[in-house]
Amino acid sequence: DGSAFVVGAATLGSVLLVALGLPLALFVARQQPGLIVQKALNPDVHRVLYLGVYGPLLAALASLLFGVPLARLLADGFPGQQVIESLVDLPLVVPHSVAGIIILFGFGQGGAFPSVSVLGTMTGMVLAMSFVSAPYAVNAAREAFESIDDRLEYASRIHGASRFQTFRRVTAPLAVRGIVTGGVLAWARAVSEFGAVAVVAYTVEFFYLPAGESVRAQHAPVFVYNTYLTGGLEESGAVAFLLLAVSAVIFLIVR
Amino acid sequence: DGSAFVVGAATLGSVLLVALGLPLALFVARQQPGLIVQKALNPDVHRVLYLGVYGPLLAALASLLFGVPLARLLADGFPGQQVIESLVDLPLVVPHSVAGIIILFGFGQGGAFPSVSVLGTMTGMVLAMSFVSAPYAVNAAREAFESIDDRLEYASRIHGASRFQTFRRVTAPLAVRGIVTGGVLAWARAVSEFGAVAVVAYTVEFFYLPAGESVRAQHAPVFVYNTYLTGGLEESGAVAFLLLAVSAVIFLIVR
Amino acid sequence: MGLSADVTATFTADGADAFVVDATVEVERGESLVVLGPSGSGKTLLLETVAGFHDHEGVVSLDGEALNGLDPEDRGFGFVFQDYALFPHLTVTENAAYGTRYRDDHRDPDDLLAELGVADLCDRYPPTLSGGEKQRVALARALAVRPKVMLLDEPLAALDVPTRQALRDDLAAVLDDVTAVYVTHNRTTARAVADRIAVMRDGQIVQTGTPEAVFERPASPMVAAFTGSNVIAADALRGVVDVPADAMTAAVRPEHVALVDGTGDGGDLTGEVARSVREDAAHRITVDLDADDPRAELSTGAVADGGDARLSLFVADDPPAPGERVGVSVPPERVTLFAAAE
Amino acid sequence: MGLSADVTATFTADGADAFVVDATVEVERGESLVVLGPSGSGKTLLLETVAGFHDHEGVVSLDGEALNGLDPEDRGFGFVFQDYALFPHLTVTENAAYGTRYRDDHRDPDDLLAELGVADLCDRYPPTLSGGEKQRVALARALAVRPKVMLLDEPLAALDVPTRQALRDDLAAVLDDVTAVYVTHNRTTARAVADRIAVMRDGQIVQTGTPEAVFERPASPMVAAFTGSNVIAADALRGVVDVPADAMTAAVRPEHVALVDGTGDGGDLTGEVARSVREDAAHRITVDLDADDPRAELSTGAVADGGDARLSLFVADDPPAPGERVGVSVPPERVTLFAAAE
Repeated sequence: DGSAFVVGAATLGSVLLVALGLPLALFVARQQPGLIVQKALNPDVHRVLYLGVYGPLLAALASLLFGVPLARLLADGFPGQQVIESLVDLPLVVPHSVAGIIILFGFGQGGAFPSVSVLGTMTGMVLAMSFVSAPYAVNAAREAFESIDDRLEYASRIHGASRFQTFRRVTAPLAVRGIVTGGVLAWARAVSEFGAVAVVAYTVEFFYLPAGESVRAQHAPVFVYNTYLTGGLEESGAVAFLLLAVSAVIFLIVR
Repeated sequence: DGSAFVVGAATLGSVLLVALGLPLALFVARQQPGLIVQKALNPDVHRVLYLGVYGPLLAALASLLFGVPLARLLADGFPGQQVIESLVDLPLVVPHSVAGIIILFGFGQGGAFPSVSVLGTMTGMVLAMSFVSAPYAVNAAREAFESIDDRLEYASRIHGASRFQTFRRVTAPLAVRGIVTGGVLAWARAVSEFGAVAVVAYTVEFFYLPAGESVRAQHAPVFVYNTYLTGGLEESGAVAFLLLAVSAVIFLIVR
Repeated sequence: MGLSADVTATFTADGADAFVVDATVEVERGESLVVLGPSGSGKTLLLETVAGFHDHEGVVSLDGEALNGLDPEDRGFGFVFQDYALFPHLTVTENAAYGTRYRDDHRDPDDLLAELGVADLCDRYPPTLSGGEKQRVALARALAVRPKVMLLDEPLAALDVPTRQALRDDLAAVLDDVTAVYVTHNRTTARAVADRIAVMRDGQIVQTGTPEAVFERPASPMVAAFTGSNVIAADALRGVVDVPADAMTAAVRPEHVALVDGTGDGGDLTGEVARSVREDAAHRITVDLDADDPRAELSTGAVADGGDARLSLFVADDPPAPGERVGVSVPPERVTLFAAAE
Repeated sequence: MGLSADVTATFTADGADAFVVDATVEVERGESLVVLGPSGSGKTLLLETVAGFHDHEGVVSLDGEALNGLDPEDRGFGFVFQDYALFPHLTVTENAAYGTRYRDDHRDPDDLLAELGVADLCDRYPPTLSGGEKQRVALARALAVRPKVMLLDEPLAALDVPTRQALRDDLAAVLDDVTAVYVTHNRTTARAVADRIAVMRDGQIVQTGTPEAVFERPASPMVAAFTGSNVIAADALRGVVDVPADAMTAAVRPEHVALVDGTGDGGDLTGEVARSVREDAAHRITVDLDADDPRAELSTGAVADGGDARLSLFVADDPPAPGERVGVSVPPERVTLFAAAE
């Protein structure tokens, strides 16, 4: 009876693992090495991969900069907290293309800041990425703060450290792992975002350090989609493979 | 010093809340009620919303069916667990359009199951949705199982209940809340998915219960994007508003 | 002068009723006050409120100067926690020295660690220490800031019995000339440490006095039971004590009850030995008294199973066996009577 | 016949060294064996291994029949946990009756709840109960299946002192004719409950015997300290005991040490009172002996702060004050000598 239970669970679980693992394995197996090498040597692809890491990095840093203090306040608790929590978590359930539309309504033409242009700009792309990835940074940092025993902060303060000194000497060192994890999660989420970026900033102009000049490119998932539409599955597969390799590296950092 | 610290944190946090809340508020404020009513009465939109809830529901149920047993095994621990964990979490960092490409490589033409057609079919859409949403179901269920004190299961077994009886009388009742949350999270994730669905199944044919016949439609986020491309921001905004209302309801269920 | 706290604080947890702490404590300078109470009586919340960790109404003052309104870091206290609360990312020395950079008047943490017998642990990190070692380091951290008042929250509760006894002795020595508030549910610890004891229940102080006064003259059956007295139906003592009509319950400490020779012919009361348990210093004998009219039910709060006419007592040697009939003497002047069973 | 377990099990936790439990215990039918040891000695892991919760090597057998290989549910045991482990989604009655549907030979859970004094809690849910009430329900749940062996893992550790004493008495009565393995770090509980005691340390049994044998004749300084004996430098007793050259450490129980009149002229040893602490039955007096050559350091494992020439003893009345000089008598036949300080 006992082992039957385990076998049953393992069988059902295996179906899921096949559904997740098999396409991945076939995807890797069916790549044409020549095509991958060709794409890997293509300067256009270089720019895309550069942008695909760099843009999300800006978004993740912004998420941390503004998200960690908020996470700290949420961990302490305050009146009306639930409303703020809902607002923070909302982007998690907003359909990705709708998120893009919302950004355009908020910050695009006729939006809050007429002097800031978001449609097809780097600003818009980072905004869109921050919108979808900030919840990850806030929630991970908040968990990190909440996992610290209150009494450690009590012990610090009663023995003379101010609130700020306590944060610097006790809270921050103990939470730093969780905060970094949150940053990497936000980064990964921004790298993977397609819908919101496709709506807000299909193509952007940005300063490309290796060339020392401004160039135009697409966010990597958008570029994969574009390649799929214009060049077909094989060609997009090769680009996707390169992007997946980048994602896998980020993934390994997360773990 | 103490209050300065809180004020500083609140200020930085507010920037994030503005970045999340302002576009949402402006998005709602700038809608044209007439256009929304018009879209809400449009049978095409009805089909899209129906599909946008129904497809993800299938994906969420599949994620639970195959994911909960796996979550149970992961909570217990087994050799080689880390590899399985990585596989389960991988879809979280795979860029959305790449996920679609991977599904096509795995199950599309020349893939694992030649008799199953995924490109532009309901099967493909549910597969793509399951691929991106299953990790949420597995992780939430796993957390639910792990939060149950081992000793409760010990207490059940030592007093005569078999492994399966223990699962039915102790583990499952205590974990059911977490499992349901996982299902809703997976549902929400599938509702919001755009990239993978856009690649695998831009338009699908499905049995539409209200009309009692098969019809063709797009997944809601794809439809929003399509409307944006063909009809402009205003019109897509009205559709996005309706979809956002549906997402908000799901969101309230999650909380 | 000394520490004086008269506070009211309300605590709410999800899904539970609000818990109100409403207590007044006074501690003379150099005195150790022990707050004794069962778990859930609000002892820890009271201590944390005095420390400034929780919003409250009322006044906390030290030598006449109001402290409420001040942040915890400005109150000049030291605090020892039940679960140690050492900083896991700092070494033992760094932990002990933690507060010294904030207080000009401090002690050398290395000296303190040596005094407390943990000087050899200097460079270790807290997760690698045993419970007793951790609590010594925590004690050094609190003493290093030369606290005006030491607050201690069940510092011995998480320790093994031998470790607890050794540290209890050291604690009693350390607290000798320190103003301290010490929270515990352990009556032996309370007696070892206290100059005065305040018994707490349901967020309120129900009795304050010297250990002698609280243990010998408990103010209620709950205090009597919690300090280790026998709590029995007053009727069971009618033979030896003048029991007024409204007295429901009587309390007498087991160390004042004595066995007398023979099967009751010489004793004031007779009964049958129910149990004999060897404790550290003596055998604890439990005797079921022969009572004509024992009350059927006696709820004493802390001890639901107190029994109606059952007395504990201690004998050093040759304990009677269970089932033996014995005579028992109860000195009338040691009995406390209560009007209601509470 | 009875329960016999000879097991080896290895436990690994992230980032810690593997912990090995390698122990043999034998329990006669109807006997209560107490496994006594400090926290971290592996007592609980041993108990859980016997119950079948962990993979292990070796044999667990009951009345000669091997149980290892059987699932926990097929071993016929009952288990009481330190933290109660009641099912939070089931009522008290449902908890108590949990195992009855799986065992044909069971007792009426309602009767048991009544016997244990918690019949009035029937329809409540565990989270609303006090600690003592929870543990009574957990006891009923275990007894309801008429277990062939009761396994108890520190069932009293989480309780207040008065609650603990009341439940300890009831437990001792319940376990009277039940085959039981009872794990605790509390020596008083061990003496109250045990027919035999096995002392555990670092995953191994270091001494087994009757309570009398283990408490009076400890096999090592660690056992001596953990059972409450004085552990001192053997040299400090040269005046009263014939100390062989290789004897480093001596143990003597405090209840065998007595004060003698005068400032030492009549006693075997002299010293100064360091502390006097009132415990339940008597005053615990700590005396620093006047020793010519006390060993500077004595590590006894459990009590790092044991002191080199410091003796505890009990007096019932009129305790001497700290600082007073006293004479102390130590009966030579009560002293246990150890070759090494371990």
